[in-house]
Amino acid sequence: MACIHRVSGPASGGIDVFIGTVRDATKGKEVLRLEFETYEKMALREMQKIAAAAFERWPVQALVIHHRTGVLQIGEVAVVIAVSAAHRDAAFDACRFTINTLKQTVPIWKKELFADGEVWVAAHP
Amino acid sequence: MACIHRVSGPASGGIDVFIGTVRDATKGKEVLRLEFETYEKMALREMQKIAAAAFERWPVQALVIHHRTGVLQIGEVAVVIAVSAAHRDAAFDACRFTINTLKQTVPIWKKELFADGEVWVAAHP
Amino acid sequence: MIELSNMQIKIQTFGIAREICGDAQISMLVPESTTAGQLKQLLTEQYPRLGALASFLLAVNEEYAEPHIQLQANDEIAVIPPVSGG
Amino acid sequence: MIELSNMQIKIQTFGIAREICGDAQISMLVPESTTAGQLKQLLTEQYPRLGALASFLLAVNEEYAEPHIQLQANDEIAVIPPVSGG
Repeated sequence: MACIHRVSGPASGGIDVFIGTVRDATKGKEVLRLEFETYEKMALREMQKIAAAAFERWPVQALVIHHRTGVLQIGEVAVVIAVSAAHRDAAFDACRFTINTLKQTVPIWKKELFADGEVWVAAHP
Repeated sequence: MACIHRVSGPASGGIDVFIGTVRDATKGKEVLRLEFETYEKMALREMQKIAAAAFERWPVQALVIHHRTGVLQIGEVAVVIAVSAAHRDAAFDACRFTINTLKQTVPIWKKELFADGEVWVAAHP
Repeated sequence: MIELSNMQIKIQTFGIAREICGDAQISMLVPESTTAGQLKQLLTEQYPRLGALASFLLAVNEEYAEPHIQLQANDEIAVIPPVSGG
Repeated sequence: MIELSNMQIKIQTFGIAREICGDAQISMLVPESTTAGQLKQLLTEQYPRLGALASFLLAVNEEYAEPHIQLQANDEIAVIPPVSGG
């Protein structure tokens, strides 16, 4: 929730926050926990690019991206994106753009652990 | 932030939270503080209708609407909408629908207080 | 036969409508079978500044009222000036 | 004159690529002026399971590399299997 404080200020009228949590099932199969691996230096650069693109496209005041790594249990917060703007449309659009682009470009890998094995998400067609 | 806890659960994968805060200026004029008045019983009914419509249109798991009333200072949180869903698109869409509809239908009135007077927002064309 | 049948209704007012009407609750004597649309007209005549608003609606029993709705003496009626929450 | 000029490059691997390559960092001897596109081909020949992935990209110095980019011996090179953050 520190992410929310970091984007709020007297000139902001709307803050949109996306919180991605660890779901207990994927395609109907029970997930025990997740593991996130990252190429940290490159991930930060890619996140920086997303933020720069968001600031260029929308009148955004502040944008925070926070992503956990390592082992996460069901229900834990994996990612938080908080965007503040004077008006809510910019906050909504920039927040959604940020999570969508993060999922496409930022080098972070999620492994789902099941009772009978594990799968790197999206690895295979 | 209690709103976020109330919508999160093991089956939710995405939570979108909109936080509306009191801006320090409107149309370039400094705002000292806000005052919200409400027709409480009807406001709750209208909020209930919005939630029902959101649940009907999107696969949403939980939805919380919280709106302050009375006097608010600059930077204070006026409204929080938190929506959880298995997938983020539903959370984003339902959250945005909720705040947009709330602003159109829920009987809450905002008065902006300036150094030289006060204005009921949106009252006049 | 000529029959005059009026009823006393109570009307809650909010926001700028409360300031225009001068009280959070006003009473009006109106003919029985008055509709929401007719009451809106009566209110605008009695409080012309209501007519200068961007819009105003009536709520009956905590629901927005269509103009054709007939009012009852014990209805909970409210003047809803343009809302501005959020 | 015939000249053979090779260079040793180090390649970081992540996620499923790390499991396929068997180590978080592998070394390869490649001709100088090898491009990112050519390295991708060499990697797929040496580790056929990389070719079975939905896709994989190379990063050079922490940026996604276009296929025509020429590699240098001291470049920071990484195999990027399909990302799945968020």
